[in-house]
Amino acid sequence: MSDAVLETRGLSKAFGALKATDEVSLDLRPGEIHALIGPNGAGKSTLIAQVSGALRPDRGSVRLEGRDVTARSVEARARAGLARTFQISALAMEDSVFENAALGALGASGRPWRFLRPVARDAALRDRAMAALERVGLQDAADTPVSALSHGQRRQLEVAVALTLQPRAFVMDEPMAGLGADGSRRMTGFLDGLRDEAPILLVEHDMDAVFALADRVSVLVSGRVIATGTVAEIRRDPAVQAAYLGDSA
Amino acid sequence: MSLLHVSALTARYGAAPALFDVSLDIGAGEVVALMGRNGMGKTTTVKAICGMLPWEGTIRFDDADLAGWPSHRIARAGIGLVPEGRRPFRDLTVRENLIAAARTGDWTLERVADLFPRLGERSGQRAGSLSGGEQQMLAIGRALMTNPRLLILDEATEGLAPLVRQEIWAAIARLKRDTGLAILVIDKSVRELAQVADRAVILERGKTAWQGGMADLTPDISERLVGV
Amino acid sequence: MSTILLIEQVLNGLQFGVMLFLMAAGLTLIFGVMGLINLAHGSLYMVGAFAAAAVAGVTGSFVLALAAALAAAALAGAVIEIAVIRRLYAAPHLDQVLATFALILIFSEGTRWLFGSFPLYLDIPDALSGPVTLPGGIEYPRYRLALIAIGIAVALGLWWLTARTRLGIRIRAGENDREMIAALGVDISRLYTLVFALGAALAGLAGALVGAIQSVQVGMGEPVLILAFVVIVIGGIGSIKGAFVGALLVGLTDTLGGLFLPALFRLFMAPDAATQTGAALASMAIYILMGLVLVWRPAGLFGTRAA
Amino acid sequence: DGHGGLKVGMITTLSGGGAGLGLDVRDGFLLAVKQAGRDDIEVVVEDDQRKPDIAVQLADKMIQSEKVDVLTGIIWSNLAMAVVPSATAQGKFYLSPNAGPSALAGKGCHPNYFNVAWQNDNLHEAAGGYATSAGYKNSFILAPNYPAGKDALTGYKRMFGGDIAAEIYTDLGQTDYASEIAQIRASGADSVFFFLPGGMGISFLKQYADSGVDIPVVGPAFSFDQGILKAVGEAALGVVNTSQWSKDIDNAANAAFVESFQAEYGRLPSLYASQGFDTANLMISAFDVAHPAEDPDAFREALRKAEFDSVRGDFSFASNQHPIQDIYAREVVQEGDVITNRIVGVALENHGNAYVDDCKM
Amino acid sequence: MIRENVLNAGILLAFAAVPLWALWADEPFTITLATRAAILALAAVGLNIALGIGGLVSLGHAAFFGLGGYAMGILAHHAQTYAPLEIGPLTIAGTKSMPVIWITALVASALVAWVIGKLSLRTTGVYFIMITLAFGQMLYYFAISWSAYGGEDGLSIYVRNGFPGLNTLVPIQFFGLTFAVLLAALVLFAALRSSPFGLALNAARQAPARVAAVGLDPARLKLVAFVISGAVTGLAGALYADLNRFVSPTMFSWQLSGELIVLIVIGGVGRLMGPVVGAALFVALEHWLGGLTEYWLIALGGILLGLVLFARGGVIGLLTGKAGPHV
Ligand SMILES: Nc1ncnc2c1ncn2[C@@H]1O[C@H](COP(=O)(O)OP(=O)(O)OP(=O)(O)O)[C@@H](O)[C@H]1O
Ligand SMILES: Nc1ncnc2c1ncn2[C@@H]1O[C@H](COP(=O)(O)OP(=O)(O)OP(=O)(O)O)[C@@H](O)[C@H]1O
Ligand SMILES: [Mg+2]
Ligand SMILES: [Mg+2]
Repeated sequence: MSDAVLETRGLSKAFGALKATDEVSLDLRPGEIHALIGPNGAGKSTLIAQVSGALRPDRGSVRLEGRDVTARSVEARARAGLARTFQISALAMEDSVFENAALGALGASGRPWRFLRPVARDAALRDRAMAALERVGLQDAADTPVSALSHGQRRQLEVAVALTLQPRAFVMDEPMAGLGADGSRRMTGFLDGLRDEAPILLVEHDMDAVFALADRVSVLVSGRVIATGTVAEIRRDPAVQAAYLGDSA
Repeated sequence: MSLLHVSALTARYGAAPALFDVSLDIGAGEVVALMGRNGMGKTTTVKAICGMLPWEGTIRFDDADLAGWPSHRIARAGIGLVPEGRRPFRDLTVRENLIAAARTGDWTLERVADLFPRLGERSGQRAGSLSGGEQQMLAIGRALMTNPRLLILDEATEGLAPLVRQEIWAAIARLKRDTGLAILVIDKSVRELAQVADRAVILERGKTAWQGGMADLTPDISERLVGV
Repeated sequence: MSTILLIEQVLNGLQFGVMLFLMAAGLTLIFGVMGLINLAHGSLYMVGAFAAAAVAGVTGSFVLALAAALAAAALAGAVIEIAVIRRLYAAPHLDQVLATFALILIFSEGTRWLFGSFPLYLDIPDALSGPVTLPGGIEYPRYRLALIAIGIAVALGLWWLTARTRLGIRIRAGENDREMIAALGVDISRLYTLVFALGAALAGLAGALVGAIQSVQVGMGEPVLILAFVVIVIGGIGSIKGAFVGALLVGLTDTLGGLFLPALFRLFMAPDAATQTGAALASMAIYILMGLVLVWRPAGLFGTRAA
Repeated sequence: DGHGGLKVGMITTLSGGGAGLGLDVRDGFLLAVKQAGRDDIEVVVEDDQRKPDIAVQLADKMIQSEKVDVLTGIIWSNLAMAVVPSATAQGKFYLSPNAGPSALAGKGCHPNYFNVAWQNDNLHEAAGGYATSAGYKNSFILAPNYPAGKDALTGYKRMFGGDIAAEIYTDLGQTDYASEIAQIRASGADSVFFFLPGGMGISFLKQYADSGVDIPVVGPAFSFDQGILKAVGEAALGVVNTSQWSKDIDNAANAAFVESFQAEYGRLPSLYASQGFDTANLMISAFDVAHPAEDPDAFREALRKAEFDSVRGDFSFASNQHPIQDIYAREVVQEGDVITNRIVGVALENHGNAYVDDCKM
Repeated sequence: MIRENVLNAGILLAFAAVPLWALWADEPFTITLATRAAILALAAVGLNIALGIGGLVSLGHAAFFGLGGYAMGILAHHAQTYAPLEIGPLTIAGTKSMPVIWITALVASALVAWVIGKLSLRTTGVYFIMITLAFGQMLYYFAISWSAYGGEDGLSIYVRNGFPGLNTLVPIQFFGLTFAVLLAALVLFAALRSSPFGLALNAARQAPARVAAVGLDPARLKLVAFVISGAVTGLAGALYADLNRFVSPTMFSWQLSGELIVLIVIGGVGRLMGPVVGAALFVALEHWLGGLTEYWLIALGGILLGLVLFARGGVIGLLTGKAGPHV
């Protein structure tokens, strides 16, 4: 299992008496989409927060490409190649679509301490940002302020910013949330192609998407992983059906 | 005789128009699905009805013209809203969330707790620390505490686990069956909408593109206007 | 230093703190509920004091003076809210800062225009004047004891109002999501006017109570305003409990700092220099306290969110 | 503009909290000019808002644009320190109707700078002198922690023969004195000297009266001026304060001043009004001799002679151009409904100031 | 509605034209007023870097203004008294040279800004406003009781400091100098805003979590902005002290910090020319209204209120019809 790009070992985090994540060990292998599903409040977002560095675990570790990054900050992990998207879009709302993408490119370049030359004249930044926008189909909206984007477009931009980082691994918290049926379909198609670039740890409640995309699925219930397996295995698992899927299995 | 009548509704955000010509009707006790792709104006329509946005055209509720009414007056007239994005009062406890909205009527803390036992269990917890599904239940419970005659659910199942979704749909079905509450429901899942709704209204770029009985919603209309 | 002096100073610190609380409570309520940084809060304090002085001057009754202070400040608050603040809820914070700054100018100079540049007379009622002897032989002004009692009563009342009544719950709900509470049938404009008037009335009450032992003059509100801000920030913005604890902390720090710091420096400095250095440090003490609290807890002692 | 007329620039505080003093100085000054009937004297008045930087810029304006010959009006020492040195360095005359910081009396004295009110220490020294003569042996003294406060305590100690029980610096602008009063109570002093100008003094006196501490209090006149006594009320009764002026000083000039001021403005004149009035009269007496721009030396010489009817009675200048004058002890008394001051004696006779020797002029 | 660039150029031209007119009309005080406006604008441009781009509402920027002022006051005082400044074993001669004073002011305020920023940036929102106020007040009270340099009375410098090649005592020359510094600061502001750093800082104001998620440290971005901002305001303080030939603790007062914010809001937050318009308007109003009535502050209050209520985005927002960033 040492070829895992991203790996958690025994991650535990408690809020008071509540164990939000409890000894969670997962891994993300090259080229795969690993879906993390589970009931509301199971601890998925809490896990993502620990993986991305926004939350310190009480116990356990996170490894990225074999290196222990548990003690590193969000920024350091991002620089080490971890890109995340947010469950609720976190974008600079007053800025244009291009500027948000350029921010990602700037982060990837690792050189924000340039005070005098305008971004617009920095070809490297511009190309990288535009390339990412083109891939999600937002190139025509580059000059639109984010506040004027529709919900679906904002989700696309979230992904585009992650793309500019050219990361080693993606962590996505509900990228389909709020997308309509055709939006979800398009996003599903897009993520499908993305896995060759870098593996994706995907938190999602949209079972159509999960079943279509995931190479493996882990099920988190009350902070614990109760099952990991292929889509077929998970759909058959009675414990998962009882805890999560109900009759949508 | 419809409970809510909307016609020729237009609305804008600043200078950008979002609704051009929306009309819809909801009769007493009726469940109507409001459908359409992303960004077609469903939420905007709801906001207009609830007085959260300036609008032009006609909106009548129970024969009263809602033009110029502030949103609290509309709510008191009997429209309960479960907003997009849940919007619980994060620093209040579950119980306080419900009390904040309460007005006298059939719906009480106990009855909401019967509908959503989970809320009863968590009554002392800060709403901000609830999970998404719990927050969604709270938002519905909170709207019911206003004892509305029309309940509006905007994406009430977004971000919820399948099992919880089923719970919410079951609750909606129960509301329909037991209380005769009129419901306007917006959701992504056409399949589930079809099970509870009597009629559907479909928006396309800020206009009502289709309305009719749920049974009349043929797959090609649905494919063309909703993408499913 | 004798124990008696120490106890007396602690009482003084408490009393000062309790008065600060009256100011801070209104400020924190208004900030918490409306997200409004109300620089004009000090002006309402001044309005209360001037109203009290004017009415006491005519009627000679302190009770009527207090009633007038409450009424005038509440009225001024309601007028400000309806005429100005209401139009600014959607505006950026800084616009509110500028608007309330403009209100300070208008109120201060308007008061000077009405009442002249000289301080006004407002005195302690006879029933509360003079010292009482407390157990242990401590002589302490009766009026200051009354202030402590009033402050604590108001604190309890406010806590009950916000935590236990439906009005309080709705006020706090409004802090979280104004649009949503309106969409649930609460008349948010009226609620806000009410909260603003309530906060203003508290400031006016403080102004009148304090005016009886201090100088009733134009500009009296500004130093207190800064202290009240210090208090609510230490306590955690929006929290009544925080305002109370913060006020007591600031009151005690200020009073005891002024007492002990010079004494402390006298241990290892020439008396002259010690007095001055000590006094200098004492005047910085509450700001140092605030700095320390915020470095340690960036959202104040009882703050739940970063405002 | 071809001289002849005299142009006076008055920079004083007319808005905000400290406006009362500036208004009185202005009114006293303008009254004297009016009474002199001189329409060749023009007074330009500007509001410094009690901000030193504004005062400096106004002085620039007076000098550069208005081309005034004489400057006056500043109330506060820190503003005077900001304005006076550069004004006199530019050859203008400055006549101070109030602020008299020690720096301008000693090393920083200047031939073109005259103080018509006092050297800042004067009233404090007088308080010390009075306390000694009243037989006090042990004083508790307090003042705000700023230069004028330190000067005040120094001035008191200079003339006070007894011991100092404790010396306390309060915050500038402090409004609550409970802590200080408690310390006074515990100190065992037989007298209290305080210098707390403006609202600070009002607060202190009210709180002191209510505390039940009955150690006698002495202070400079600032906290006992007519306008302030109205706000303090009975709490001030019996307190002895020192002043170079009082409305009951018995001379013709003063009686006429008090009456005409009341007639003109409908209120009793204050100490500050008397100083503004004297300043103007001194200036006019010198202008009768020479125009400051045409013959500055003669004008200066005439100022030094101080040949005008001061409302305080005898008035002359020490060599550093600060007053030599009697300073009275006054007691706060009730006359009918009005609480006011009554002279109870002379605290210091023909008193100059301690900085004469530092002034090399 | 006017294009912002055209408007900006017009504002600068007008700003430079007023003192030239005053020179021609022999109104030297108007030049002094314009100089005052230019220096206040410079201080506000400094604050605008932190506030307008970074969203850091500092109510303690008077700290830097005062530090710059005292850098000038102390150095010139020692030069004037021929008594070198002794700090421990170090002996530093005072100076009357503006460039040296400027560098001292820049370095001193940058260092202090770094310390204040480091501690204050742990907080956000109103807490940040108040903690910066607290630091400002600490310095204010310190300056008041620092009797070595005049305490409350401040320090007077008899002759304005010198700048190579200029006679700074001539009002128009001193104006020219301050105007040049202001222009340089405006260029810096414009460059910062469109630079990669500005992009990241601007995003750190709106969505700090996003900035961190792309690998940039929002706290460090803000700290650097705060330091640059403090340094520029410090430089303005040194110039202001030179304008008045005087420093006093009022330069540290919270009212001054508030005034700097007010200037920016009047002109337009985050706008290149916001501080310039705000300062010019404020100084002009102060001067003009003050001449009309004793109660001119009421009128000023009314005008400010009118601006807030009817001109979203300040004067520039009003003229260009765009509201500008939300802070
Ligand atoms: N800061 C916190 N303090 C207390 N409890 C918390 C906090 N954050 C999360 N929780 C609790 O931890 C549990 C896990 O929350 P989390 O947000 O990780 O769930 P989730 O699996 O992402 O749910 P959803 O699918 O609804 O987003 C929930 O019960 C939640 O109430
Ligand atoms: N606050 C806003 N400011 C400007 N435009 C907005 C705003 N909110 C929505 N819009 C625009 O108005 C249009 C209608 O949006 P609305 O939210 O009503 O759509 P919707 O049908 O509810 O979509 P979804 O399914 O994504 O919730 C969209 O084009 C959107 O971009
Ligand atoms: Mg989640
Ligand atoms: Mg919607």
